[in-house]
Amino acid sequence: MSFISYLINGISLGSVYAIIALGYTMVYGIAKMLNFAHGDVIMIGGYVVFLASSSMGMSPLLAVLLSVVVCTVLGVTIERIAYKPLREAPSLAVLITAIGVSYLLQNVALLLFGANPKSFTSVIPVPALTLANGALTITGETIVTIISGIVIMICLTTFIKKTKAGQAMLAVSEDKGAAQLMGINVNGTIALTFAIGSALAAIAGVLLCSSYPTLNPYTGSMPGIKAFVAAVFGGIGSIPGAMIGGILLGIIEILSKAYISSQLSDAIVFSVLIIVLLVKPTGIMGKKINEKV
Amino acid sequence: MKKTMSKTTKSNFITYGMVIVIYAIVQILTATGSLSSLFKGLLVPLCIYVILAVSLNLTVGILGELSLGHAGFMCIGAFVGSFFSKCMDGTMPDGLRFFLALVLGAAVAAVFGILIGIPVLRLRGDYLAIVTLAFGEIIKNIVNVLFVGRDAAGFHFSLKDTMSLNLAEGGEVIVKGPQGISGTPKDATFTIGVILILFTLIVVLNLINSRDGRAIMAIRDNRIAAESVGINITRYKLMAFSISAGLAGMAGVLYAHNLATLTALPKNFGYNMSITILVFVVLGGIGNIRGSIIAAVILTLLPELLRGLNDYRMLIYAIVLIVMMIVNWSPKAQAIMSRYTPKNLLNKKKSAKEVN
Amino acid sequence: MALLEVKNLGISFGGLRAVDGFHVTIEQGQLYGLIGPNGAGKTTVFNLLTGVYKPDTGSIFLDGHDITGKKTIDINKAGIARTFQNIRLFKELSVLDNVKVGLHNGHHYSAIEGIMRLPRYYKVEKEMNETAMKLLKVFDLDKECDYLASNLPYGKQRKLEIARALATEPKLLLLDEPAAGMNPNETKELMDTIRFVRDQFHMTILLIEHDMKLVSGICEKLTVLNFGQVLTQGDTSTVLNDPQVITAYLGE
Amino acid sequence: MKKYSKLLSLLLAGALVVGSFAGCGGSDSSSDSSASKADSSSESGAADGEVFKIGGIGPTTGAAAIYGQAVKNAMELAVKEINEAGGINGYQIEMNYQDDEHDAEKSVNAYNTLKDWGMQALLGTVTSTPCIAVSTEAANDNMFLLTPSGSAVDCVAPENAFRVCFSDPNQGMASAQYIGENGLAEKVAVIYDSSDVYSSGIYEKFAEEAGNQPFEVVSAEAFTADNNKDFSTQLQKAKDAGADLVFLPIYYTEAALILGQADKMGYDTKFFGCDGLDGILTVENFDTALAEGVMLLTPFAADAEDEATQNFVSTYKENYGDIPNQFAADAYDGMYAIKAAFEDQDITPDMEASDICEAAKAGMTEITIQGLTGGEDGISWSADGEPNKSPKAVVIADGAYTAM
Repeated sequence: MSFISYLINGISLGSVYAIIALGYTMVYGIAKMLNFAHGDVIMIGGYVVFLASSSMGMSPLLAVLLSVVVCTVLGVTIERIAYKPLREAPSLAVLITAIGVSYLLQNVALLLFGANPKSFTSVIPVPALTLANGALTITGETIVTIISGIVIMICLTTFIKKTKAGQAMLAVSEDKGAAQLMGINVNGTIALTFAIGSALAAIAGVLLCSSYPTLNPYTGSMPGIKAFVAAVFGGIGSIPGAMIGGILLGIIEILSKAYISSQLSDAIVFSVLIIVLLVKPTGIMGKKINEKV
Repeated sequence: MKKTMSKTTKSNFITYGMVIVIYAIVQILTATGSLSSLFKGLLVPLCIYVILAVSLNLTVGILGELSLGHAGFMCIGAFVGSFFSKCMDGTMPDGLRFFLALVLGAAVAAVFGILIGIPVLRLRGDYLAIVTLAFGEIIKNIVNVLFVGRDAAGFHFSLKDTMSLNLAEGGEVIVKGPQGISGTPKDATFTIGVILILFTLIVVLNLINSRDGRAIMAIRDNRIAAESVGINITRYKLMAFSISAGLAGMAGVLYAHNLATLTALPKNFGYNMSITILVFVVLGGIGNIRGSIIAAVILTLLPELLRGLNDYRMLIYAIVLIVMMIVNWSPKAQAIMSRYTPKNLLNKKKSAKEVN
Repeated sequence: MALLEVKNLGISFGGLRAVDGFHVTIEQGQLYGLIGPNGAGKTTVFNLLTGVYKPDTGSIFLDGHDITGKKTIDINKAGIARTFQNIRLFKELSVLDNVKVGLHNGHHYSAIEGIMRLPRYYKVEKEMNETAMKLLKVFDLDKECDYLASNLPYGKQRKLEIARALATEPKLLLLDEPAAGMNPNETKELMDTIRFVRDQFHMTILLIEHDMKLVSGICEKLTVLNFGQVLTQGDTSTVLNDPQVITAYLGE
Repeated sequence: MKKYSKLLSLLLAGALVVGSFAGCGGSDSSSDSSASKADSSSESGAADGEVFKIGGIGPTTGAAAIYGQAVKNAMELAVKEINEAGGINGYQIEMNYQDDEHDAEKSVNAYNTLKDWGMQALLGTVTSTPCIAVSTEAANDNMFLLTPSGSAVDCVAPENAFRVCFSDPNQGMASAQYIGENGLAEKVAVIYDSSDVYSSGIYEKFAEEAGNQPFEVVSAEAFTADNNKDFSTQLQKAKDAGADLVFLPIYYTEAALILGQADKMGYDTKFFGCDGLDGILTVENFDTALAEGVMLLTPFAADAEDEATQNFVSTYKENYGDIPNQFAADAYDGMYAIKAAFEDQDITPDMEASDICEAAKAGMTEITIQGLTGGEDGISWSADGEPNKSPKAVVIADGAYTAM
C-alpha cells in the first residue's frame, strides 16, 4: 500500500515538473534555445496571482487570466529585447543572455516583493480524492495538474499539426532560412512561440504554487532546472516527451527518497538521467539525429 | 610559415607578459600600501577565477563542447586538497604540503574528468551540457552527505552522519557533511596564484600549439573529417576534458586554502558557479584565452565594486550582463558601434588584414 | 594482387537498399572513376569504404588486408584517405595546420613533450612544417599557408582537402566530386593536379564525378552505379558509349 | 569586426569598474553615508573618531536573503534607537551593512570592504558557513565580532568571536531533553535539511542525545536545498513508522510546506521545532490553523506579551512592513549587547579596532542584557563566545504563541 501511495506522490510531483517542462520544450523545439529564464517567468506568474487574489481580492479565475496576460506580455518583451537581437549569434551567447534575464527577474522580484516568503492560497477548488478507506489520497491539485498537462499537451500537438501558425513553427524549427524564403514571418513565429511558452509558464506557476504553496523570488529556479532535466529526459523538443519525462522524474525522485536514501535523492535522480541519456542519447521520445556525410 | 609561428608565439608572450606586468603592479601597490583591503582580499579569488575561466575555455573553446559541470571538478579538487592538508598538517613543511595538495587535488579531478568523460563525451551539444550539469549536482550532493573521520584505527567513512562513523575515543571528524571542512590552513597567496595562472597558461597555450592541440581543434571544427584523417576522437576529447578538469581541480585546491571554511553550497560549487565561469569564457571570446583572463577579472570585480549601489547591485550586474551580450553579438548593435566609435577607422584597417 | 578488392558490398537504411552487391577491383596506380546519376549511392559507397557506415554484406580488402567493418580511423591508418562532397575543412585552423592535422599519425611526440616544449617537439614540428609546406607547394597553396582555411576561395579549399588527405600517406585516395563548383579553367587545372599526384606519389585514386570531361579526361576505368547497383564497369571509353549508361543518365 | 566590438564592450565594462574604483577611493566618507542612508544616524558632519563604525554582513540577495535582510533591518532599527537615546558612551553609531550572498568568499570580500570603510566592530555574519570564514579573518585582524545567528560551533571558535543565538548542538540537546523530560512522545521522526549546516548540526546532536532519553528516533529523513518542495515521502515514512511526534530542526519556509502537506495527507501528529520555526505564523497569507499545536523551543516569539517585544515588533512592522523573525530579534539584541559591552569598558571611537576588540571581549563576559531573546534571566556570555540564556518552549494555540 505504501508503494502505491509513494507512486501517487511521485505522479503529483511529476505532473508539476511536466507542466513546466512543456513550456521549456516548446520554446526549445521551435526557437532552439534553452530559455533558462522560464522558471523565473513562472515565479512572476505566481506573484501576479498572489497579489491579484490576496491583495486586490480578484476571483481566482480572473487572477489566473491576469497572470497569463502578464506573463505573455513579459515573455514577448523579453524575447523582443534580449533574444531577438541575438538571432544569428552562437547558441552559447543566447544561453548566457537567458541566464542574465533569469538573474534580472529574480532581482527585480526581490526588490518588488521582498525576500519574505508568501503563502499561496490554492486557487484550485477541486476536492481531494480518497481511495481505499482513506489510506490513499490524491489531492485536487494533482488531479487538476495532470488533466491540465494532458489538455495542454493535446492542444499544443493539435495546434502545431493542424493550424497554419503551427505549421509555420515547424518550418522555422527545421530551417529558419528556408522558412523565411517560403514567406514565413520568422520573427513573428518565434514571438508567438514565446507568447505561448510564457502563457504556459503562467499556468505552470499557478499549479506549482497551488501544490507547493510558498512563494519567494527563487521559487521558480530549482523547479525550472528540474523541469529542464525532465524535458531532456523525455527528449527535448518533443511535447509528449516533456509530459512523460516530467512524470517519470517525479516518480524516480519520490521512489529514490522512499526506498534508497532521502539524503542522496538528488544524486540518484541525476544519475538516472545520465544513464538514460547514455542508452538513448536524445532522451526517451527524442528524434535520432543523423549527420549527413 | 615563419610568420605564423612568430605570430602565435608573440600573442602568447603578450598574454604571459600581461599577467606578469599586472603582478608587478600589484606588488608595487602593495609595497606602497595603496591597495585597499577589499582589493587585497580579492587577489587570490581573482587568480582562482582566471584559472577556472582559462581551463573551461579549453573545453568550450578549444574542444568545442559545452560543459556546465566545471564547478564539480573544482569541488573535487577543493575537498581532496583540503582533506589532504587537514590530515597532513604538521607532518611536513607547509610549502611541501601545499604543493602536494595541489598536485593531488588536480590529479583526482583529472581522473574524475576521464571517468566521467568516457561515457559522457559521446553525447553532443545540449545533451552533453545537461549531463555535465547533472554530474556537478551529483558531486555537490554526495559531498554534502559525506562524513570522514579519523581515529587511531584509521579513516572511517559514512554517508549518513557523524555517529555512524563509530569513531573511537579521541577520534576527529574531518569532513562533516554539510558543514564540510573547516580550518584548512590558509596557504594561498597572490604569488602562488599568479604562478598557478602562468602554469595554466603554459599548459593550455602550449597544448593548443602542439600536435595534440591541433587534433583537438580539428575535432571541434569537423569531427567527421578529423576521423577521416585518423584522429582518435575519444582519446583527444578525453585529453582536453581531463586536462581542463585537472586545472579546475587545482583552482579548487587554491580556493580551499584561501578560506577557513569549505562547504559545498549551491553558490560556490553548484551549477550557478559553472555558469558564472561559462559567462567569463563566452564574454571573453570562445577560444580566446587572453579574453577569458580579462573577462574573469572584470566580471569578478564588477559586483564588488557595485557595492555602493546596495540593493540594486545584483540587478545592475544582470543588466550589464545582458547588455554586454547584446552589444557583442547583435548585428544591429555592432553596426551602430562601428559607425559611432572613434575606433572606426582602426577597425577597418585591421579587419582588412584579419587573416589569422 | 589488386590494391582494392570489394565484393558484394551492401547496406540498407530502414527498408531502403541503398547499395547492393557492389563490387570493384582497383589495381595499384589506377585512376578509377565511380559515376552514376544523383542518388545512385556513390557517396554511400565511399562511406562504406571509409567505415562511416558498416556494411550489411560483403567484404573490402585493401592490399590483401580485410578492412570490412573497421572504424574510420583504422581504415585511414590502413591506407584509405578521402575528401568530401561538401567540403569539410578545419575552418578555424590555418591552411598549414589543416595539413599538419593530416600528418598527425605519421609524426609523433607525446603531449608532455608538447606542453613542456622538450627538444623533440621542435625537431618533429620542424619536420612536419617542411613536409606540409612541400605538400602545399604541390597544390600551389604555399603562399596562403597562414590563412584560415575558411578564408580560401572555393577551388583552393578543394585542393587543400586533397592535400590534407595525402598528408596521411594513403595507398588509396578517394575524391568525392573534386570538381564540383569549379569553372572549366579550374577543372582543367585540377585534372593536371590529379594526374600529377598520381605520378608523383604513385597514388591509386578512386573518384566520384559528374563532370564527364574530367571523367573521360583522366579516368582509366569506370564503374557506373544506378539505384545502388553496379550497372556496368570497364574501360572508360567502352563504358561511356554503353547505351545502358546513356539511358540511366538521360532517362528513357 | 566582432573581435573589436567585443574588446570595446569589455573596455566599457572595465571603465565602469575603474570608475567605481575611483568613486570608492575618492569619496570615502560620502559613499559610507549613502550606504546607511536608511537610518538617520549618520550625521554628515561627524568626523572620524567621533562615531563608532559598526559593520554588518549578511545575504541580502540570493536564496538566503530573507535572513540577511531581517538582520539588516533590525540592526538599523537598533542603531537608530541607540543614536536617538544618545549613542554609546555619548558617541553616535554609523552602520554599514554589506551583502555576502550566503557565500564564504563573498563574505570575506564584504568584510574587507567594511575594513576599508574603517569598521571598528562587526555584527555578523548572519549565516554559518560565511561566518566561519569571516571569524577567522577577523581573528587575524583582532576585530571584535558578534554574530547574531551564526549557529555552527566553529563560528565562535576564535577568541574575538561571540554569538547571540544558541549553538546548533545546544539546541539539538535542549530539544531532545525537553521532549524526553516532558514525555511528549515515544516515537519521534526527524525531517531535516541535509544540505544545511544549521539543520544538520541540530539533528546530529539531537540524535546523539536521543539515546539518553526515553524516546526512540524511528525515522530520520533528509531533504536538500535543491529538493525542498515535496515532503510527502518523508512524512509518509514518519507516518508508517508510527511516529507520534515529528521533530523539525529546519526553517519555517519549508516547515510551512510540511505542515500543509501533512494536513493534506491526513497525518495528524505533533510537531516540534527549534528557533528556525519562529516566523511561521507571520508568513504572509499562511493559514495559521495548520500550525495549531506546533511546539517550538525558541528564545523569541514575535507575539510575546512583554513591552520590549511589542515595541520592537510594531516599530519593525511600521518601517519594513513585515513581522520580524528570530534573526531580527537576535540582531537587535546583538546591537544592544555591543552597546552594553562598549559601555562596560568605556570604549570610545578614537580607539584602534584591535584595542576595542580586547576591551569588548572583556566587556562581553561582564554584561547581562535582557533583550528580546533573553527570557527571564537575560543573556550573559562566557569567554568562549557562547551565550547563556534559557530557551522558551511555546506552543501555537489559536494562531498565537502560548508559553508551555
